[in-house]
Amino acid sequence: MIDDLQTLYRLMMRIREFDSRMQVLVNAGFIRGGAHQAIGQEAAAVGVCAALDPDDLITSTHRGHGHAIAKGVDVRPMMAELFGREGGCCRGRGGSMHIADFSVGLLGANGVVGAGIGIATGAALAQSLGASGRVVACFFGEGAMNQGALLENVNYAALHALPIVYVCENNHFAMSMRAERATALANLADRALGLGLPGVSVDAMNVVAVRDATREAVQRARGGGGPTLIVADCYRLEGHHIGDPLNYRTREEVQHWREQDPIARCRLKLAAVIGDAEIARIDAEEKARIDDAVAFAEASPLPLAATAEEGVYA
Amino acid sequence: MIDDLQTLYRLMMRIREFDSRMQVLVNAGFIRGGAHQAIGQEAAAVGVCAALDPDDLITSTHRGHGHAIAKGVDVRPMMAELFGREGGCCRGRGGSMHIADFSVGLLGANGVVGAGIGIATGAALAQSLGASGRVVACFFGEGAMNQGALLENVNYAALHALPIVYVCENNHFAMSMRAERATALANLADRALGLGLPGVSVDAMNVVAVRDATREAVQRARGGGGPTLIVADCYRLEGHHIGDPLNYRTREEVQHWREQDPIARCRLKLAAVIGDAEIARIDAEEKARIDDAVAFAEASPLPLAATAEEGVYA
Amino acid sequence: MIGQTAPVGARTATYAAALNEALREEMQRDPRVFCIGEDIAVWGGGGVYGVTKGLVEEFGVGRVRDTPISEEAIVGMSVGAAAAGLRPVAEIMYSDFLALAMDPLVNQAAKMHYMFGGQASVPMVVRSNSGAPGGKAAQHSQSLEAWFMHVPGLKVVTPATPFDAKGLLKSSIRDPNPVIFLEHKRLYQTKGEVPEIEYLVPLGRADIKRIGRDVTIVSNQTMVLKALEAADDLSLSGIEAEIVDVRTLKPVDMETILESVRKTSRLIVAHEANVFAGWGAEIVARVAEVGFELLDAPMMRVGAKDSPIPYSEPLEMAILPDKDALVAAARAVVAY
Amino acid sequence: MIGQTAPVGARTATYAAALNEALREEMQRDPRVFCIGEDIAVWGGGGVYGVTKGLVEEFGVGRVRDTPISEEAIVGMSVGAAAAGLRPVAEIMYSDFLALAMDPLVNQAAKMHYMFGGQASVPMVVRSNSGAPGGKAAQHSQSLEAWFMHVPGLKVVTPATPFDAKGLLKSSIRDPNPVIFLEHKRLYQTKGEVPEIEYLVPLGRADIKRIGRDVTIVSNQTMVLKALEAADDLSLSGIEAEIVDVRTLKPVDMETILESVRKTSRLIVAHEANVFAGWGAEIVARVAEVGFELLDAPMMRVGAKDSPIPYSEPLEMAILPDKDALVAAARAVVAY
Ligand SMILES: Cc1ncc(C[n+]2csc(CCOP(=O)(O)OP(=O)(O)O)c2C)c(N)n1
Ligand SMILES: Cc1ncc(C[n+]2csc(CCOP(=O)(O)OP(=O)(O)O)c2C)c(N)n1
Ligand SMILES: [Mg+2]
Ligand SMILES: [Mg+2]
Repeated sequence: MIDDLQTLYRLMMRIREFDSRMQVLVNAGFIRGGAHQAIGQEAAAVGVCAALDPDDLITSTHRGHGHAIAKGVDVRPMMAELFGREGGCCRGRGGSMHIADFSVGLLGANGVVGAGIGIATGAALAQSLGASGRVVACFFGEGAMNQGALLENVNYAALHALPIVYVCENNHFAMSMRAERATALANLADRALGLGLPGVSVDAMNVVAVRDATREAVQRARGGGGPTLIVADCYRLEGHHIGDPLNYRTREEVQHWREQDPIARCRLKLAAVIGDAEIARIDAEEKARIDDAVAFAEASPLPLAATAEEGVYA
Repeated sequence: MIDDLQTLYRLMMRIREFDSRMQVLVNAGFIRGGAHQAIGQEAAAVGVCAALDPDDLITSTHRGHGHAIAKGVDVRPMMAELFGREGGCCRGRGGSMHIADFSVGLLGANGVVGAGIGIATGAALAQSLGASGRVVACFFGEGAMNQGALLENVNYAALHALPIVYVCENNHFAMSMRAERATALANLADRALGLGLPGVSVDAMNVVAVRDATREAVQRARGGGGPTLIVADCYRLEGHHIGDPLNYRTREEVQHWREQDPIARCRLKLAAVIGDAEIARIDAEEKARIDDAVAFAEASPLPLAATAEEGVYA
Repeated sequence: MIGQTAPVGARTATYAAALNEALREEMQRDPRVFCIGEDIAVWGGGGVYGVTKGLVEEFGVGRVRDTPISEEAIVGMSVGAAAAGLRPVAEIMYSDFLALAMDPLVNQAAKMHYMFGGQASVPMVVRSNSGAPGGKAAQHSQSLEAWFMHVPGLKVVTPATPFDAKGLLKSSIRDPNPVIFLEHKRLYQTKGEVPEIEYLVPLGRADIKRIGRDVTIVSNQTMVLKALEAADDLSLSGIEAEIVDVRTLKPVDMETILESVRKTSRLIVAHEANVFAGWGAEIVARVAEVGFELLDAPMMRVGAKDSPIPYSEPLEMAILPDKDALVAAARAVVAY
Repeated sequence: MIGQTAPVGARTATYAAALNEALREEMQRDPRVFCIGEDIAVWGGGGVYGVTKGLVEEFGVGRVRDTPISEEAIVGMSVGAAAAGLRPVAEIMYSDFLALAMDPLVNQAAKMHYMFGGQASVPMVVRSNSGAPGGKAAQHSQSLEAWFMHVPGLKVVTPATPFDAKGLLKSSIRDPNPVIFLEHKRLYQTKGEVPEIEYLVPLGRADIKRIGRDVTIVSNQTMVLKALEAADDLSLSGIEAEIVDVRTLKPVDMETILESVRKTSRLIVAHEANVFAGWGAEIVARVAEVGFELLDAPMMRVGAKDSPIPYSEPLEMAILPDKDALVAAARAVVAY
């Protein structure tokens, strides 16, 4: 559980730096296969993970670098993974959509929209069966709200009061599909009403609000009170992926949301406490951390072709 | 649309006779593969179909003989289908779980729980695209409420205001699973709240109540007002299938529900109008109709083995 | 190996009871093992085919979990529970309904170990059953094992006898990988020797169920039994068929198959699934590639015709493969 | 047939544009045809790979329907709409996600015509794409066509060229049965001749893309292009490969394949999917059964290794089949 604003800010900055640098690296051809940025959604990732204990678990999505960093994954093996190197957290086998680090409780990103929901619910079932006291946070985009897996798993979790928090990051788009074009609900959190669990909305451009809402849900989950659906209202400030034609929204709309930038908002509050110079120091440190991660990635060897067929089975 | 109580009664009686006779025929080895009876659920099938126009469409389930009869399928080819004969409505290829009769708008029963939901929703989309003015009624058991297909399709129907009525027959069990063990909802109709459509419950031991509730939903659907979820509260008076060990409920519980028998309740009301003798005549006619259907089935030839590979493709 | 059959006088049990014993023993042995599926606890005292009978009484509702009708979640949650350290044994009531759970099985369970660079393993079993029980028509009668064979990361097991059913299920539960374990509806009530002492049958090993010199018949599940009957018939006219029960389809034991073909120079592959793109194709193709010179006659496949399974009995019988088809095929290749 | 290629000087178009033309022409021709899928209308002006470009402008949002992320419903609704008389063309963005829609495809669409005794037909197309575009890893790179081949009632189409893509898609839309139409991510931007005049390519006919006498290479999609490159290489050392593009996998045109093998006496089957239980097994098995005497060498299959598709480039390249593997296989069978 993270209480100090400075750490929250630092983690958000790390995500921003990581995903910004990635864009350069994708465009320069160092990273293949494309990638999804979490820019504008840092407060959701950091706020949720700030409410978790270190040995709590999460599942993540195709847009998962923020979740990974917030949960404590080291950016060096993350960047090496994007470079497809042996030093990557998945030894270069997974890439951007499959970042996993079981050592810090990240059970994996996922390239299939909604597929993390079953995995997270099963992990929560395991905690409940083993009475581990751990909680699972399951991230997914609002696009995944319309996958059948949501109903099946959330229904089960509600029925058995599993220790899980479902976090829907409503960044307002699933590729080109605006959230309002995807359901008939005025309020996405109402999806919970049909599944028998509480549903809450939170301003996810505000990291503290996210953390506080999650903390309540985590407490309920850990105490045997069952799951909660949190709809974290945020905005995807960049394209769906690097290279998105972005023909489906106006510059004005984006500008409106940029004014809510969760990092800028946090910086404002934090500056009042620690001053601008200290903030600039944090910014520089996080920038340097990403420089270092890129250097680490570049220095890491590519996997040997001869090992390609290894590791299909445990 | 059927308004007179006598026809409603007659159709319910036909279903009861059909499924009762079937039990004898299954036990005697005339019908293979087992079968599911709709005894206790006749008012749901008849009440819903009574609110439809003849060229409206329905999809049905593994427990589908009631829906078929209520929609107007002739019991002769139905019985011949159960006998696996060439004169069956599916020429013996489908059997009890796959009764279909497109000529009266029955787009098919289904052996996969929940699979009719997608088919019905697609059929409703076709009506909407073609502006046919037709409505689709989609039957499923309360067990199907926990299939992902429900969320995906109902969400889509609500979003596009498709002309469809979702009819969940809550007969209180999915095999051995009591409805209360399958969701955390106190009221199953609340599932609609999370999907953006109205959800209503109706006493489905009362055929007139079902018809009236459906009529309202059909009017809304036909008028472009979109789908409704109707939860039709009834009871499966017999086993899940013929041969069910029935170890999961008490005789007292069944007895309690028997006292609500939808046919007995309707008979009581009808007797006040047409008298007992007239009712006895209807009963005898429907019994005779099933005798005739069995005779028809027995006289119908078995399909020729040489034709087994025909008709895989249109 | 023939030697794996229990000694004369050993105890017999049904295939369903043998599976039930495997579950019970593994649940006793390893507290991480739990069962999850529809109607496995309350219904009839333990599952539609009795495989989970008595387990909820012994292990409680926590470890023998009746679920709502949510196949994708049953398998999806099993993946998550396995990744989190448990050993789920999921049941899908009919294998036709695996069509509802392909994503967690194929895109998640099968890939996690490799895709995450070895840090995760997914030790789970999905039990279901193949085959036509008779009169259950197109949606309750399919044999889909070929699909799973084509998925790297999965193991595929299809036992024919009570002995193998028990030993293979125990091995599957102990395996650190996702295993699709396909039983067969027509086998549950068959009986065979099942020793009282504990044993395992390793995955990836075929078993010669009958020794012969004239033709090799590779088969699984019900077709092993039909092949044994066919072999009796053929023996009367002097043709000795060797019956290889493939048992595990992935990994498949090509060595045992090739060794048999080396002896007989003739191969028939038989399964209940439709022939076209069925698992028999892989066996025939492999032998054509690496055993081309061993053959004295074209290989033949025996299986269902390419049709949905019809309801009506004469049609169903015409679509499904039977002993006579095996006898005819064996005669044809021997006469070649 | 070679003759189906357009005359010299004809117009060229990309595979994506050819598909787009097919959709547009069929939508103009038949008001019952409509498109449904994720991001097919608004995104980038028409689909992730541009196949539905401009269609929503021409036909409106009623007939070019962007859906929520609900693959099971996309296919399920298509089944219902087809049964009710329309002609849906569903798009699943990546074929890996067909795993989410197997029930409506396999248990419903494929079976309805037969199971209902012929009274229903399900004229629908499910478009998706196979293959590894490079660096998209295990869940966006699979080639799953073998699954669908094993399902009676489905047709399976896998075009390699713009010409075939257009002609086959038009035929698929007009077909009264459910068709799985698998495009390939690496082909969308390839160019080829696409005549301006209307034409159809019939389902169920293979096409000889190059004539040769020494070895037959049966392949589909990208492997056709690689086989053509391999043939150029081989030709330099005097080996003339005949390249058969199978085009439709179900029904499969065994006649054309057997005719070619009759001439060359040598067969290689190549696909991007993993070899084990892939569609090549069926072709090899069929030739082994009915063309045993035609062969002068063992058949060989070329395809992916049995692994999830890795992200990192050297690994991905090691798993996927390439031209060199084809050349080596051809040399081996010719030298046999
Ligand atoms: C099952 C599935 N369908 C489609 C896709 C293609 N796809 C990738 S991301 C995406 C949009 C997801 O939207 P959302 O869940 O809101 O997450 P976001 O991208 O906004 O973070 C789509 C359609 C996919 N990866 N998986
Ligand atoms: C997808 C699927 N899962 C499981 C089954 C097995 N099964 C057949 S009927 C049934 C119970 C269905 O319950 P409900 O939907 O309430 O319908 P009811 O039988 O009560 O009419 C089950 C589990 C099935 N046919 N399809
Ligand atoms: Mg989104
Ligand atoms: Mg029920």
